[in-house]
Formats: sequence, structure tokens, C-alpha cells
Amino acid sequence: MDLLEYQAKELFREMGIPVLPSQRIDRPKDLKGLTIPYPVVLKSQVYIGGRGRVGGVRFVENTIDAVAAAQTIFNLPIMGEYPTVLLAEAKYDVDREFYLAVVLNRSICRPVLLGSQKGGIDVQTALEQMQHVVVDQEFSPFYARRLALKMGLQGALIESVSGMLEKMYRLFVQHDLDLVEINPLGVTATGEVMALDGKITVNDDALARHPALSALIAQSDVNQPGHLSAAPTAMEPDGQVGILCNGAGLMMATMDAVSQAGGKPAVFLNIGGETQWDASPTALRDQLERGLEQMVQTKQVRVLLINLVSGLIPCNEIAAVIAKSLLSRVRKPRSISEISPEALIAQATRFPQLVVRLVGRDRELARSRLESVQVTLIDSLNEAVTQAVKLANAATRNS
Amino acid sequence: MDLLEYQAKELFREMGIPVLPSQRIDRPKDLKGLTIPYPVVLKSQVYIGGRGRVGGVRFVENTIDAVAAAQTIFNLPIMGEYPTVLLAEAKYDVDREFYLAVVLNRSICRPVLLGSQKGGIDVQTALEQMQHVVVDQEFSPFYARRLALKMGLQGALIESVSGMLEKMYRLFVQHDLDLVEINPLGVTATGEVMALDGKITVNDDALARHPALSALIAQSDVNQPGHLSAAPTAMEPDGQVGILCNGAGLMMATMDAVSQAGGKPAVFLNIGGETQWDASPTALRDQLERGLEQMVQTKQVRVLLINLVSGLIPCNEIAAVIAKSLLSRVRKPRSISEISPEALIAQATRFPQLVVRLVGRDRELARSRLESVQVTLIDSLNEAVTQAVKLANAATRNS
Amino acid sequence: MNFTPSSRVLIQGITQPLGATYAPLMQAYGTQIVAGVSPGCGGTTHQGIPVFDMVEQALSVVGAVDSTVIFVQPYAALDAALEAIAAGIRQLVLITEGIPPLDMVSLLRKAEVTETLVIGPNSPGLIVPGQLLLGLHPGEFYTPGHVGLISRSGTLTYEIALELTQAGLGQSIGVCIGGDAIVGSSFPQWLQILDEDDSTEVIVLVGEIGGDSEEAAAHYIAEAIDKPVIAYVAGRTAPRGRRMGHAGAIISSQTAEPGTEVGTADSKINAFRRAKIPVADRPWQIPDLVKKTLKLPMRKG
Amino acid sequence: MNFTPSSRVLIQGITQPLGATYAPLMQAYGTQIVAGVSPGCGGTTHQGIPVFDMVEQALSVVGAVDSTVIFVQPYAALDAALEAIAAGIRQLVLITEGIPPLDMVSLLRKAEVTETLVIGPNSPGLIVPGQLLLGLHPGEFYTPGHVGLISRSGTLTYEIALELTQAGLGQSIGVCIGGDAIVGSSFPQWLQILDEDDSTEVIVLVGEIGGDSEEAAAHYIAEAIDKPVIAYVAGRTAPRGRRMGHAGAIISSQTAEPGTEVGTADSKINAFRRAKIPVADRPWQIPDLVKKTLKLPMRKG
Repeated sequence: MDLLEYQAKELFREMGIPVLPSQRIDRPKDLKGLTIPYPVVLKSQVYIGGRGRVGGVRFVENTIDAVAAAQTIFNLPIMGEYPTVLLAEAKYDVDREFYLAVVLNRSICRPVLLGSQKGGIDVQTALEQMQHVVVDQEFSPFYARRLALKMGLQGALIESVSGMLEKMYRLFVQHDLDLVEINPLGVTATGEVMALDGKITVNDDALARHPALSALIAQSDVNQPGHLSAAPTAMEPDGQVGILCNGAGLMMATMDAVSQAGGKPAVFLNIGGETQWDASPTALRDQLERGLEQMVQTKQVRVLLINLVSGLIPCNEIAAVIAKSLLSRVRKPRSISEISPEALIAQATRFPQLVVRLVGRDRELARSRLESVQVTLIDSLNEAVTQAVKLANAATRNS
Repeated sequence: MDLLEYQAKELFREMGIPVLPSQRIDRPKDLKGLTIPYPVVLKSQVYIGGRGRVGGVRFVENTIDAVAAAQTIFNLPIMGEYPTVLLAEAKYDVDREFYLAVVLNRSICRPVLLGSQKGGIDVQTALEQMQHVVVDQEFSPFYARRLALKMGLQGALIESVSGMLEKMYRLFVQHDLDLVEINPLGVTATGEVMALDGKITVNDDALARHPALSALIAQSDVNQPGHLSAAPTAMEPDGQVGILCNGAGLMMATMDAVSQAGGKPAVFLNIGGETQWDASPTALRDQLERGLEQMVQTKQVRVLLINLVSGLIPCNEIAAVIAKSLLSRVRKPRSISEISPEALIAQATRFPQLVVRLVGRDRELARSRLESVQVTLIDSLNEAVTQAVKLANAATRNS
Repeated sequence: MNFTPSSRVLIQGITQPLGATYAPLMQAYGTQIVAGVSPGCGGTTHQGIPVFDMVEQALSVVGAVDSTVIFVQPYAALDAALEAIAAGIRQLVLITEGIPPLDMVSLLRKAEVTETLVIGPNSPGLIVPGQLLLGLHPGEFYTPGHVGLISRSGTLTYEIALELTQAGLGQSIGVCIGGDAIVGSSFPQWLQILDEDDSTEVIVLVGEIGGDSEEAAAHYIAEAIDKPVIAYVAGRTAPRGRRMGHAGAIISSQTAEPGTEVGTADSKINAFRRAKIPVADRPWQIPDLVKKTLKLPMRKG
Repeated sequence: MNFTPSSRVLIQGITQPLGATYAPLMQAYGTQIVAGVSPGCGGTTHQGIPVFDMVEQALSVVGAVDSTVIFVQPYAALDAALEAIAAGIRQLVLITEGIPPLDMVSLLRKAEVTETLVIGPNSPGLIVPGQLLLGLHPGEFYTPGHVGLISRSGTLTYEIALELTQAGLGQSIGVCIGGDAIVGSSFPQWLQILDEDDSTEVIVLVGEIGGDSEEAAAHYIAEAIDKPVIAYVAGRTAPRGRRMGHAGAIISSQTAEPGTEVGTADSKINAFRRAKIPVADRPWQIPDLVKKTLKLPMRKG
């Protein structure tokens, strides 16, 4: 998960990485209480990059201009994203702009230090000159000096830039981050360095052991791209197929197959594989129950393809959850027992058409259980995908 | 350098090591503002151990008793040391008392975890049952569990005690400590653990990189045993010989030789060896100058034995510093040049008799320089020691 | 490497939910589970398996073990793994999902100097059909044979194993290197092992988006692997920058992984095609491609 | 081990006060100082010695070196030492005093796995009289010969070297393991080296209070050393619990170092006596004890 610039700079400040005096602006009138002397830079706080080129960063000289500029920025979407916060920051005269980053490289399973003498908004130029140093053993500051030298720095800049990288690395490790980036790092004519913009990517899996970081994030919108969500993920706006699977690989393979067969996935939901330390048949049943509920409540879903492959829980238990979910959506007359199952299903409120494919133990028991609620258990993934796409196409024709 | 109990417990609290509610008491009347409910334990905050056996720890039930007890404790020296602070702490009912420590073991150059099921004031029993685990590689919590098992713990206590050790180890590493000790660790009948008393020894050399720790220590008396001091260290109360050397080994060897020859060292001062990274001839001259001044101001010193062995600075430069120091103590008449050196020395105010032994370059230049102020340069350590003791004995006879 | 029925196996986290469920299943499959570890539970037994407080304590009683399967909580996994390494175990299967990546970096630094094989994390482990189960693979999906199956996912691997079994193609091994971004053993490592393994005739590699494991594998196969390989890549339609469930199955931004388009399904499929490796477009096409490669008769369809 | 005039030597911290002073002195003694390192000073020279920003950069220009002598600030010493090890240097002399002990623990863990010899810290280093100076020893106090001198202190070692030289007893080596509590190379290590060294006939061991280095040495001499050893221990009169200057020269409390009375001068002297090692009561008695051991004529006294 990414932090906004102002959150990243809070962490920078705590670690002793030099940042400019700045103030968080939640609404334009906050600028009347500004304690930073003008001129001031107002920056849109969005997760997307490239805000500078589209007017998300403005210099202002006085309060009147500042309030007007803030109103403009609050109403300016950056690649579709509106800021909820601005950052007002002191102006700083720089001679040069560098790029510095610490990032976890998954190919080599090590953190890597990145640096370029050409930082700033032109990412392509930064990339062309990018130098990197792999932190193969325990970090020690010489890794940072190694990068400074590879970047072509000389004299006092070697120590000031490597000192900055050392602090970035400590931040990276202390908070279990995936990325710490300073771009640009402002370098003044006298060789002073300053983190002018910063980006931090937090690791989702490690977040729970960093309560302070969690608290920082809780202030902002967590519904940002990349965040692992328990809610279904939207796909095609005009799709009709909902896909529910257990496990990421199976989810992707199923969705690929639906698309390849000419179907349009509307949303998908992965209720989780079986490698969570606390996974159990009970937990899986609960996740399935919640997942079904969420999918059914997603209006766009006309056909729900359920593809579950489990070694943990027998198919008939899964079938029982599906059947229960189906029955619970029925408008309840006084006594359910008086009505035949068929009648019940017919009365089901806005329940998508189900295509159920289960693999595991006790499939025949599952088959009968599903048949009791008018659902056919499909044996192969191929058939299930074909069936789901066929029903979706039929639904489209009928609508 | 040791921390007082209340300082150690502040660090415990920050690290999440459970401690009882407590309050620092600087004077008896502070007890009127006590926020901890009675009964309360008042504890003398001294660096020496064993305060409990001599009345330095008292249970009190109400404010009147507490003020009286505090007055008593403030006036009770523990092995000669008066407390400047007391700690008022909640009472806690324990079932058992354990001993836990993390200590740097110099023989094996590794931290060691120590633990005993028999903690408390009877150190001998704790020692007899003491178990230890060497942290040979990077620490991981399994080292703590290894100790818990060696201590003979079972069930839930394995995790609660090893969890405590894990936090103690993190404290140890984060603050560069020489020792973290919890004794006793209170264990309740239900298996809860609580640090009832704690001791922390800070590493002098690492202290400068821990500003928060330095600030904590600055609150208390730094003139405690074990603290590296730039001031001369007192030896025999009836000694007359001051010894000034450069380097710890040379200092000890010289002092041993003086004692062996029948002399009584009064104070000694090591102006430092030559392995400080910023050592230089200038720095050494400054240290010598300050050291001489301090020795001369120590009234007890009748004979000052200076034994300096240096590869860094030529003997004649040392001689110049000694001569300058000697001359500066002379009562200044209008014009120094009018008076003969002999007359000057005779007028020197309370300057101890000097025995100077220097080894290094330019010794002959040094010899002449010293002769100009009536000081004979001695060649061998043996002679210098003999001469110093002879002069000291003569001084004793004459006094 | 010792993955035979004679392998002696330890279970760390045997009283945790997942460990408690799977230890007896592994044992039922024929795996020699000699002990379990769970701090605070020493002296008890779990379904007949003796439980100890520590690994070294278990080993002192039951003797050396070949492998340990680790089911502990994510934040306790690094410690459990280091404990196993300190006790001399050199084959680790990390089942647990959600281990912080920097913990894995520390573990892998240690594993490298001690020459320890780490399978996972976020992996159902390894199965040698009919012989040995170290992890979660449902034994009933597998049958002994000559297809070596390596993957990054759990349930998709079971799916493909079942497709192979139903097509009459048994497996020599099923192993998942793990769905996280930072994992221990790699595709090239397993390709080499299976290339040298007498019972493996053909290798099925099941990849997915994110990272460059498949690209590296394609390169390695072209360079060093003699046996035929069939590939499949999941995630052609996965939206960019979205976590699909696996921490590793995400196409990251350019800066984080320089090398521009690495990580997409296209990049991976193209890498396989360039290395002349047949790529199945759908999971159920894999058995036919295997048969074609082995010149076996095709199923009717 | 390579401590000969052909040894190629690097100076880390060559622009720091102590380094700047001693690099030329070492060079004047005949030591081949091939380069200096000081971040930010790359491209300059110091008294004719080329200075580089990093160790690896220096080595890429001047070629491999045998030893590095480290003069950097105490809190930068661990990093400098790790930098040298990463660049492949396997003999380190740490002059700097005041390095935090836990930094030394980290360094020594690394030194052990890389088989790196670490002399010091808080040490004047090593001198091979007439051949090589790695550190601060004043060359004029020493003369080539057959007494191997090992110690924990600086100036006291010079003192004893001078006493030996004045008594006509040259030295094969003078080495100080360092005055700190945690040091790299140990007395037993050097005893073994000197026992095998052809030019050493007798070993003088200069100990001091604190720790158990002398006790360990006495034990090791009795077990494994064939050449005669003379010992001296400083600090008989040192007050308990007071730091004498050396971080290591302090008699610690019982708990910190279980083994009760270890660390006192008496404990050390008794250990030597039990091992039948002659102990000099005063530094100036050492030459006579050496002569007696070697059956050389005594000086008149």
C-alpha cells in the first residue's frame, strides 16, 4: 500500500531525513492559518504520479492566491483521482535534482539501492542513468557509499547522499517497507540535500506489526489500488459474470478461461487459498458464506461461476453453504416447510444464475445436496466456463 | 555505567516489559501527591545492591507512614551511598521469583542469556541454579525459548518468560547495553510475569549515540563507580604519591611498582593512550596540561610521578608542557626575566615534588628543558619509582 | 535432497489450526512424521505424534530429521525457520502465507550460507505421489507417474494435477515454490532437480503474473534443460496493480522492477515461446500437450 | 597470515588525525602502504599515498592488499571493517578506541564466517621489528630478535619492548590484542602463531586485570605451547570496579561474568603459576627472566 507524500514525509522527519517545513491542508480555508512564510508550494496529495504536469502543484505568493489555488487543486482530478488533502510546503532553491530509492527486488530476494543524478519529473531520464547496488548481506553504510560512487558523486556529496540513503534504508527495514523513494532529492549549490518529494510503499503483510504505521494509514483512504481487499474486485463495466474461487492462481486461470471463451467478467472474488496459518474448514466455510453474500449483492452479476478446489474441506460441506445461501435469499413465508424447494428458488430475490464446479472429497454428496436446490454440479473447469459464458450471453440477449 | 532502578524501569516500560505502577519520589512530601493506591513499597534508589537487607525497602499502608518511612530511607546510607531519589511502587503478590539477564560476555565475545528459577535477594541460590544460553549468531526468539527450557520451565511459562527475554534482548541491542537484569521477575500463581526490580548497565563507549539514554542518565548522579572520569581517581586516604601516566596498562604497572616499593598512591590519572581516533600531539599536550593542573590541585599529592611513554609526541614537547605548568604556578613578580629560575621554583605555590620519567624521541632535548626548571629527567621506570617512593617517605617523615 | 518415503519429517506449529489439520493427513499419506513442535505443548501428543517445545529438544529424543514443515503464524515463521536451521535441518517447507518479505530476506541470507533448501512460503509444499507428502496437496488428486509439476499456486496446482491424473498421466512430483513475492527455492532450481530425476520424463511449469520467475525459467530451460517442458501462465486478464491474493501475483510499477514489461502474462508467454516451450492457453489443454510431447495417444475429444 | 615486508597495506581513515599522523610513519618504517581510504577525499594524495573514497575502489586501482589498518571514528569502525571484508581483505588492524562492544560482536560474527583476522580494537597494532609496522608501535623502541611480545596495552608494551631492547633482547614481533572488553584476536591465537614461528624463541605475555584472557592463555600454554613463556600482569593495586582507561581493564561484578574471582591480578598470576609459567613482578624484571629462560648471561645489577 502506498502512503501519500505528506505521510511519507512524516516518516522522513522522524528518521532525521531533511524535509521542508510543511503543513497539511484539508480544506482551502486552512490556508488562513498557514505558519510557513510565503512563497509556498501547494501540492495535490494523490496516489498517482505525474500531478505536476497536469496542474496539481502550484506556487503561491499570498493567502488570497493560495486559497484560490487550493480550490482549483481540490477540484482537479489527477488521472481520475481527486485529492482529499493538499500539502503546503516552503519553497526551496535547488541546483540539481537526484533520484534515490530503496526497494525490495523480488528476483534476487534482496533490497536494492537505486540512484540517479537525473531526478525530477522526467522519469525516463532518471531511469537511463539509474545505478543500483544490491544489499546482498546485512546492510552497512558502505553499500550506500558504493551507490554514491556509482552515481558519479564526488567530495562531500558522497557522504551527504550516502548518509541520506542510510537513513532511507533504516526506515525501510524498521517499517518493513517495499519501497522508499525520494524524487527529487534537491541538492543546493552549496551541497545541501533535501527530500523534496517522497514515496513510501508499505508491505501489506507486515503492516500488522507496525501499529504506528497502521495509525498513519488509517487517516487516509485505504481504497487505493494495490490494497488487498476482502471485497470483490470490479472488472468490465458491462460484464455479467461474477467469479468466485479459492486461491489466486485458480482465480486467475478461471477468469482467463471465461474471457477466452468470450465471457465478460463483471467482478471476481478470491476467498483465499489454504495456506493461511489459521485456515480451517470452519474458516473456509465462513469466507465462502461472506463471499457469496457479497457477490449476490453485486447487482451487475447475472451469472455466478463458483470454482472451488479444496483439499481442506469436503465438497458436500461447500455445497451445504451454497444451498444455505441460496435459501436465505428467499422471501420467507410463514413456514418454509410447506413450500416445495422449486417454488422457493423461483421466489429467490435477485439471485444470480449459479454455475458450480467443485473438486475434492465427497463430490457425490455435494451433487445431491446441490440438486436439492436446483443447482447442477459441474465436473470440469472447461464445462463450467462454457456453461457460465453461455448463460451470460443468454442473459445479455434477454435484457 | 549503571542506571538506577527507576530509570531501568522507564526503559522496560517503553519496551513493553511489564512493570508495576510506580512514582519517583524526590523528597518525602512528594508522597502526598501519590497516585498509586496503598499499600505501596518505597525503595531506596542506590547503585549498590542489597538495600533490602539493610532497610532500604519498606512497605507502607498510608501517607503518614509513607512520609516517615521516606525520611528514614533518605537518611539511610546503603554501603555508604545515600539515595537522592526513592521509588514508590504498587505492591504485587507473587508465587515465585525468577532471575533473568542479558549480558555481554567478553570471554566468548557474545551476548549471553541468563536465567534461574531461584531469583530474589539470595544471589547465591540464583547462581547455583543459573542457566545460560550463548547468542552465537544473530538473535532470534528461539534462543530465549532455549533458556526457558534449560531453566526447567513448562507450559505457558515457556512463552511468557521467553517473550520477556526477547524484549530484554531488544532493549540490550537497541541501547547498546552491557547488562539488562530483572531480579526478581515476579511470577503469580496464574503464571503472569512482572519485572519487580531491574538493573541496566549502559556501555560508556556507546552512550554518545543514544541521546535519549544520555538524557535519562543526566538526571542522576554520574559520579558513580565504574564511570570513566577525566578526574584523578583517589586511592589510599593517607597516600602522598600522585601518578600520571598515558595508557591504562602503563598506569597500572607504574602504580603496582610504587606500591611494591612501599609507596602509597594517593591519586592516579591516566591521560589516555594513543589509540583515540582523534589523538594528535596537540591533543596529548592539552590532556597533559589539564592533567598536571588537576594533580597539582589535589592537596594530598606531595610527590607527583609522571611516567609517559609516547611514540606520538617527542619528549621535549612533553618537557615543555611540564616546565610551563611549573612556571605558571609561580607567584608572578612584575618581571619574570629579572629573577633566576631557581628563585622562581622556590617561590612555586604548593607544587608537589616532581619525578619525571619520559621515553620517546628527543629525550636529551627534554632533559635540558627540564633541567632549566630544576627537574631531573629519570631514564628507567625502576629508578623513577624508587625516587618517588623515597621522596614520599621523606615527605612523610618531615610532616 | 531426500524426498522419499524414508524421509523423516518434523511439523513445526503442530498445534496451530492448519498444522493440526494436516499433520495427520500427511501421516495418513505415508509420510514419516516423527515429531511435532509447539512451544508450551511439550510432552503432549497430537494424533499419536509426540509434541516438543523446541526443535532441538525434539531431535534429541527422536533423532535427526530430513525435513520440517512449518505451519506457525506469519510473524513467528522466521524464528521457527532459524530454529530449524540452528538444529541442523536443511530442508524447510514454509506453508504459512503472509510472512513479511524482509523476514524472508533474512531467512534466505541464512539459508544460503547454510545450504538450506527453503520451499515456500505461501506454498502447499511438495508431494511425491504414492510416497511422500510435505504440505497440503490433496493426495487423492495425484497418482504416481512421470510428469514433474512445478508451480507458484496451491489450488491451481491441485486442479492441474487432477487434469493430468484424469488423463492417465501420473506425476513424479508436485511442488509449489510459493505465491509470495520473495520465495526460497526457484523455478530454475526445481527444473535442474527434475532434469536429473530419473522418474521425471516431462515437466509442467505452471506460472502466473508478477515477478520474473517465468522469464528466468524460460531462459534457464533454453540453456540447461534437456527434458521437455510444457508451460501455462495464469493471469492474462488480471487487472494491473491489483493484488490477486498472492502477494507475488501483481504486476508492479516500472521503478520497483526495472526492466519495463516484465511481470505481465504476455512477457512470460513470449519468453516461453522464444525458448520454444509449448504454452497451454487453458489449464485443461495441458494433458494433451504432455501427451503430444511424449508421443502418447491423445484422449478423444 | 602475511606479516612480512612484502605485505601490501591499506590505511582506512587516512585523513583522520591519527591516521594522517601514522600512515607516513608506517611508510617510513618500510611498510608498503599502497593506498589510503577516506570517503569524500578520493583523488587526493596524503604524503604521496593515493587516497580513494572506498576500499573496493582503491583495490581496483592498486590491486589486492594483505592488511588494512583502520583509524576511523569509533562509530564508523564497524562499517569500515565490513567494507574491508566485503572487498576481500582478511587481515584487519583496528586501532580505534571506543568502538561499541555490540558493534564488535557483529564484526566478529562476520569475521568468523569469512575467516578474517581482526587485531584490536583499541590496539597499537603489530610490529615486526625491522620489517613491518601495522599501527602505532614506536619503531625506535624495538630491535629485530627472537622474543615474541604479546599484550593488551599500548604504552606498557612499548615500555617492555624498550626494556628488552636495552637488555640486548630483540623481538620477533610485538602485537597488542587490544585494551577493550571485546577484542578480535586472542592470546591463545597469537601463542599458537608464535609457537609455530621460526624466528620466535621465547614469548613474553603482558596481561592486565579484567576478563579471563590471561587465565585462558595460561591454560592454553600448559596444553599446547612448547616454547617458553614469561608473563607479567598489570593492575595488582587497581581498585575494583573502576575503569582504568581500557574498557577491558575492569574487574566486573560476579553476575556479569560468572566464575567468581576471574579477572583479578591474583587470579591471573595464580593461573600462570599453576601452569608453571614464570611471572615477572615488575616490568623491568622481564629481560632477566627471558635471559634465564634462554640461559643467556644476565646483566650486571
